[in-house]
Amino acid sequence: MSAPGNAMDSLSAALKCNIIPNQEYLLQGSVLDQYVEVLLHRLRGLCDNVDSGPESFHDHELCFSLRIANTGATTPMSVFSLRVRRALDVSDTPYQLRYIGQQELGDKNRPTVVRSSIDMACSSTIVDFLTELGCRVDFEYIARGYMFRKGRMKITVSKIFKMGGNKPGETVEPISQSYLVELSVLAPSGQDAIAEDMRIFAEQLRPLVQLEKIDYKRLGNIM
Amino acid sequence: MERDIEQLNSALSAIKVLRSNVRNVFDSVSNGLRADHGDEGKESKFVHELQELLTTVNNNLRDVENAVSNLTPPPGAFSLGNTTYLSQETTQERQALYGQLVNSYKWTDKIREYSAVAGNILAANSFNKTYKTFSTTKRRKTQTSNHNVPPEVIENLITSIDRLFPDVTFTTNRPLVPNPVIQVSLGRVLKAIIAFKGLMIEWVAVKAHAESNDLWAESRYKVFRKVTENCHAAMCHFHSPMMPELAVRSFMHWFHSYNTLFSAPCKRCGNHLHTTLPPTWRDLRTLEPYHEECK
Amino acid sequence: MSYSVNISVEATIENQIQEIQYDGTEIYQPPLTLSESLAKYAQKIDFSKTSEVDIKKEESSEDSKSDTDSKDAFQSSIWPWDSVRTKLRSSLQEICVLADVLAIAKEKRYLVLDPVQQEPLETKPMVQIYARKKALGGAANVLLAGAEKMKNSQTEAARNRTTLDFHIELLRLRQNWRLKKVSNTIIGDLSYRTTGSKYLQTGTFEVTKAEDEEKPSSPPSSPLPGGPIPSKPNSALRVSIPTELQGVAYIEVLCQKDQEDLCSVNLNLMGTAPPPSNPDMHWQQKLEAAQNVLFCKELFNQLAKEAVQLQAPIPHMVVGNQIMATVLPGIQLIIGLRHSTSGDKKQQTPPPSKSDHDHVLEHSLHQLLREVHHKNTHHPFPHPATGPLGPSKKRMLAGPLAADRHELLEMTKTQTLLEQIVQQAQHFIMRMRTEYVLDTIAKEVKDPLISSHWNTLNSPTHSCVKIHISTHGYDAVCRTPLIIHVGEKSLKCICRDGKVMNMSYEPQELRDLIFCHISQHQIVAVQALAKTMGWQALGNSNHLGTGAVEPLGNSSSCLLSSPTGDRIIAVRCEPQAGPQVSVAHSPRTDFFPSRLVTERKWEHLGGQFRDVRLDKMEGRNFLHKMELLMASLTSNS
Amino acid sequence: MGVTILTQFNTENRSGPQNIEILSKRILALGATQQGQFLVDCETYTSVPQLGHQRTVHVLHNSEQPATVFSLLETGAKTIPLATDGLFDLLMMKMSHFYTSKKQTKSESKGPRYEIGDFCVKLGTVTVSSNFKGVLVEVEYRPCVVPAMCWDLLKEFLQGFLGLSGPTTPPTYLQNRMQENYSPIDTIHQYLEHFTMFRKSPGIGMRP
Repeated sequence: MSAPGNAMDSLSAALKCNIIPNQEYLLQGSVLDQYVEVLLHRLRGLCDNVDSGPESFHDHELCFSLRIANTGATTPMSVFSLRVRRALDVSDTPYQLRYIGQQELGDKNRPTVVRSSIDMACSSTIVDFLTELGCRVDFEYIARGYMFRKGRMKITVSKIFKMGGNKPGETVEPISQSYLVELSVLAPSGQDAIAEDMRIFAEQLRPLVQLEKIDYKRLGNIM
Repeated sequence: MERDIEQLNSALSAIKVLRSNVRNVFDSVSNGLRADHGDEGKESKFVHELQELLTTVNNNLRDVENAVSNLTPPPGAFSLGNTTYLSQETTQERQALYGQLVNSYKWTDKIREYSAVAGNILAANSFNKTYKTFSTTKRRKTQTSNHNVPPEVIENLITSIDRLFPDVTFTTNRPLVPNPVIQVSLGRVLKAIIAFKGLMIEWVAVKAHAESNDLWAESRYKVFRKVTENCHAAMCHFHSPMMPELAVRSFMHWFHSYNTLFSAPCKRCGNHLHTTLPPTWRDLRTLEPYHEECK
Repeated sequence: MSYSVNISVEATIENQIQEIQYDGTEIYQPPLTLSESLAKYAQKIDFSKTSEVDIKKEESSEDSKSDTDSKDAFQSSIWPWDSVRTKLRSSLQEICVLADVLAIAKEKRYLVLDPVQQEPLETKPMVQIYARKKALGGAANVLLAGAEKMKNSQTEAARNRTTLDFHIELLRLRQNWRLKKVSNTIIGDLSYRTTGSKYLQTGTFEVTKAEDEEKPSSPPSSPLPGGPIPSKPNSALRVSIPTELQGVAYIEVLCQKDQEDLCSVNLNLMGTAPPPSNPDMHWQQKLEAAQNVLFCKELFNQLAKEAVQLQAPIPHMVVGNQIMATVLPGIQLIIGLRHSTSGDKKQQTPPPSKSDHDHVLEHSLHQLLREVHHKNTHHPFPHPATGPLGPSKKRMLAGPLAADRHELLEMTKTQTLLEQIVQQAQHFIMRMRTEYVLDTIAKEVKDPLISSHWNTLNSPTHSCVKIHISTHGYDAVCRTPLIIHVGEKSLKCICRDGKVMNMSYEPQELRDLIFCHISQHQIVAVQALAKTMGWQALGNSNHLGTGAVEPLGNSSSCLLSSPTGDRIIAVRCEPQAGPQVSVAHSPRTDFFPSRLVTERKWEHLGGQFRDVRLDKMEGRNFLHKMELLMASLTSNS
Repeated sequence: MGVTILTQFNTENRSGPQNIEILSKRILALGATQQGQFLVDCETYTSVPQLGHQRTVHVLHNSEQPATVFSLLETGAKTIPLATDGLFDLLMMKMSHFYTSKKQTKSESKGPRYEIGDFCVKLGTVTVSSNFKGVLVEVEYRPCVVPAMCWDLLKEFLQGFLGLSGPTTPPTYLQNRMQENYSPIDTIHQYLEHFTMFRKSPGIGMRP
């Protein structure tokens, strides 16, 4: 057995070898409540291993941000946002901490949104930890729905609920009359071939749901 | 019985003391003033003496009362039903009958008492050399099977044992209905997975709490592997085909003594560790901890 | 043309929509150019009508003319210039025409006729509906009549022949198998790829309609009951399977001792397999057989790959269709792929060594591969849903719960199929050997009874047997329990006092151990019996140091004294030779004072031991004899 | 997962390697086998002043739990532990705007790792920014999870191989957690305690 190396060294080595899946390829869309059954039915036909029915999930997500106030005219305000998610329906699962970087829409030829993502499981002290770290809760919501897989692709069909009371699960009300549909793959950077697979898969869900690259900046302008 | 006699004796002696002290009082009163009271204030001295004597009498009286109250009242006369009228018999030749009757009654009573005691002692040290009985009368009694018992019986047994030990938690699951596999957590020390065959323990695997519940995988820790072996030995020891419930119960009782696995030192050498193992053996009768090498 | 246009029609301002796309964008027709619209309007002019009017006019003029003609005729006699007038008139006409022609030729203003698209005619909806209804009704009648006719012929055909319809067959096939249409052929897939197999060989088959050449031989018009055709349950569907998947295959697993006829196994391809597939087999059976062949091939391929890769102390051998692995010294596990093609018609009698074929191990091999398939496709879903796909739940928790090295290593550990089957085979042999040893000892040794209880629950590589040594009629007095764990390559014996003995795979070790326990059981049982008889155990030893050296184990012994202390019994029990009993009397019944021993009391010191010839004694077994012996010595004789 | 006791071994005028050698000889004589090496390292990040009052994040790795990154956040009032996947380091890099690392306090303890029965013994040489500071002995009894249950047993073991210099009372960190279930983060707490002590102390025995 060789001497264990420094953890940071091995991490940077792993970064160099490009084996850390830190890129998320993403397509998003939505479907109205009344058509969600049709969509689920189609997904059952398209995805792997749905003989036992689709896997459901019920998660609670908190969105934190760490920001430094504008100190001088030269330094822009820097914001660093983190998401914490936990499963409400399955016990003894870890909390999931997520950092999602700026998304690159790319040009028209690129079929999906690519954004850097650091994804890690963590212990339940994470909420306290982040709060004490100086983070603020921006918003929180509950997502409930189904997920599917097709090869490396993950498809989630979820309904987003507003948090009613302080406790999750107390009173929740849906945000809209539709379901959010996401098609995503987490891969090491440089594996753009998967994006093409995603496009083809998304094509198969048309016209029930249009999975597209969503530009949040533009959405922000509209609102 | 012993205690009753003791109390009776003490009550009698208390009465004796009381009597003698009362007698002293009367003595003193009858003698009146004596020379030893001296001249000055002889009355007051006499009165003083009398008072002292009376207080002792008082105390003695209290003692007697205490002793008497401690006594259990005798259980009255033997109620012999209508035969009591025999004692009022006036005819000459029948007058002795009652005395004889009471005597024979006492005699049979004692026989009953002694035979019960003897029966208990004999049952404990059986002279039976085999469980099989060859008498034709008993053959008709069907042997109850220990292998094939209704699930409720086992369920009842497990819940009754569960109630016996508050720091032991039982979780039952039944892959095969008449043969449950239970998981027994002994505090925070260890857990055991026990497979039953009917009412008999068939397999035991002892593990740390964090390990898997697989019945066949061994624990990664030496100490639990050793305890597993010892559990198998105890399973052999307590095995009793005639009284399967008792076997399970006594096994669980023995197993419960492992809650001090890490904290109790060896009874023999007084140390915690021997070849890096804590005392893993528990005596089958006294449940005292010993090292493998010290037992 | 039934309506007249007296109203002028103007084009709508909006352009017409040509097409609406799925995204909702509308594509307009380009607006008409001037000439196009002119043409369009021109087309709307009903020339025939105007000509009709003209004709009418002409008619009327003709009428008037005829009137005039008649007048002329009447007047001609009275007007002599008539011919001159007509001539003048015709010449005027000629000149007018000439002038027109000249004008057209000169100014080039003449009419051109262009083809114009006819606009869809808007008819009254009710009329249309009636018309269509009638037309449809007519068509329906034709179809119904045709269908009736076909149905009749169909039922007749069905009555005549037992063949099923190709399409119904195809539907059935589709319900159970994966099919797709590639140009004109229907291709099916019977591989396990969709259930997680990663085997490269394809399992495609082609579906065709059964050849028609058979049909003429049995025309529906000539039903021949009892003919050759109904005897063959024919299918309208034919599946053609690639040759390498044809036939019947199975995996043969056998455990055998060294150097037993190895080659004879090799030669025979046909085993006790089901009858060879004939071309007339139903497609379902045919496909199932082919699928089984594919499965067996994959399994064997996988095993062969592993056999080559694995670094075993005694290397595994892969020869042809056979893998040989050494399980225990002298014992080999042979896994063979037996594949018989359908062409091989002649049945060969299975060689006698085939009877060793282990169905249990074959079954577990199948199970193992299916487990691999299942694992390939059934990945756990992450919770919460944003987690990465792939790692198991345990691995997901490893970070936050701080799993240590050992646990992480355990997670990555996987066993190959061959390793697992070798382990199972090892255990299988160990179990067989243990069974054999216990059974033979139970048969050989009659005096203490040896009963063994195998556990009902066991794993493929671990089982357990409980052994009870007891004496008939004295089972309540003494019972020696033992637990033996049968593992893969070793045995472990646990006694009731917590002693643990580990043994190797050699069955002799277990045999010796049981014999040692039998001899110890006898000694312990005698002492327990003595207690109930009121005798006193003076001492005992399980490992006696005195006496002849034992071939195995140590002899054990004990000394018992009678309740009054005047008799002493010594028992010595050897694992091989069995028990020996000696008796001493003290004091001796007759005492003669000598110069050395002057007083009788010295005789209490114990006397000479004399051997008891147990075989001559009354009694069912050793303990019974001992009971009788003690009873006779206790009496105040 | 077991209970771990971390104790300093007095140098007694011997250099670090000598101490390690003596201890290795002793533990090998008891019948232990060496099972590779171990490494515990600690890096400390402090918040930038714009972020309000100062907070410190200690990020530790323990080669015994290779898939985990431990972090302890000290706010002054309380300490919050966190255990995450290995990618937490990546996140700390991303947060370099807010939390900056103090390179001169990078500490680690590394050395041989021995296994003896259910015990795991690690002899660590402590360096703070590659200056030798002392020797830390870690003894883990893996089957037990409650410190109160096995403290006597551990004490006996420690004294058996450290001699009189073995600890007589549980580590201060554990003293009011004796009845709680022990978890790997508790080991990390003990290491951090020792590292902070070593950081404050001037370089004893500068020989590496």
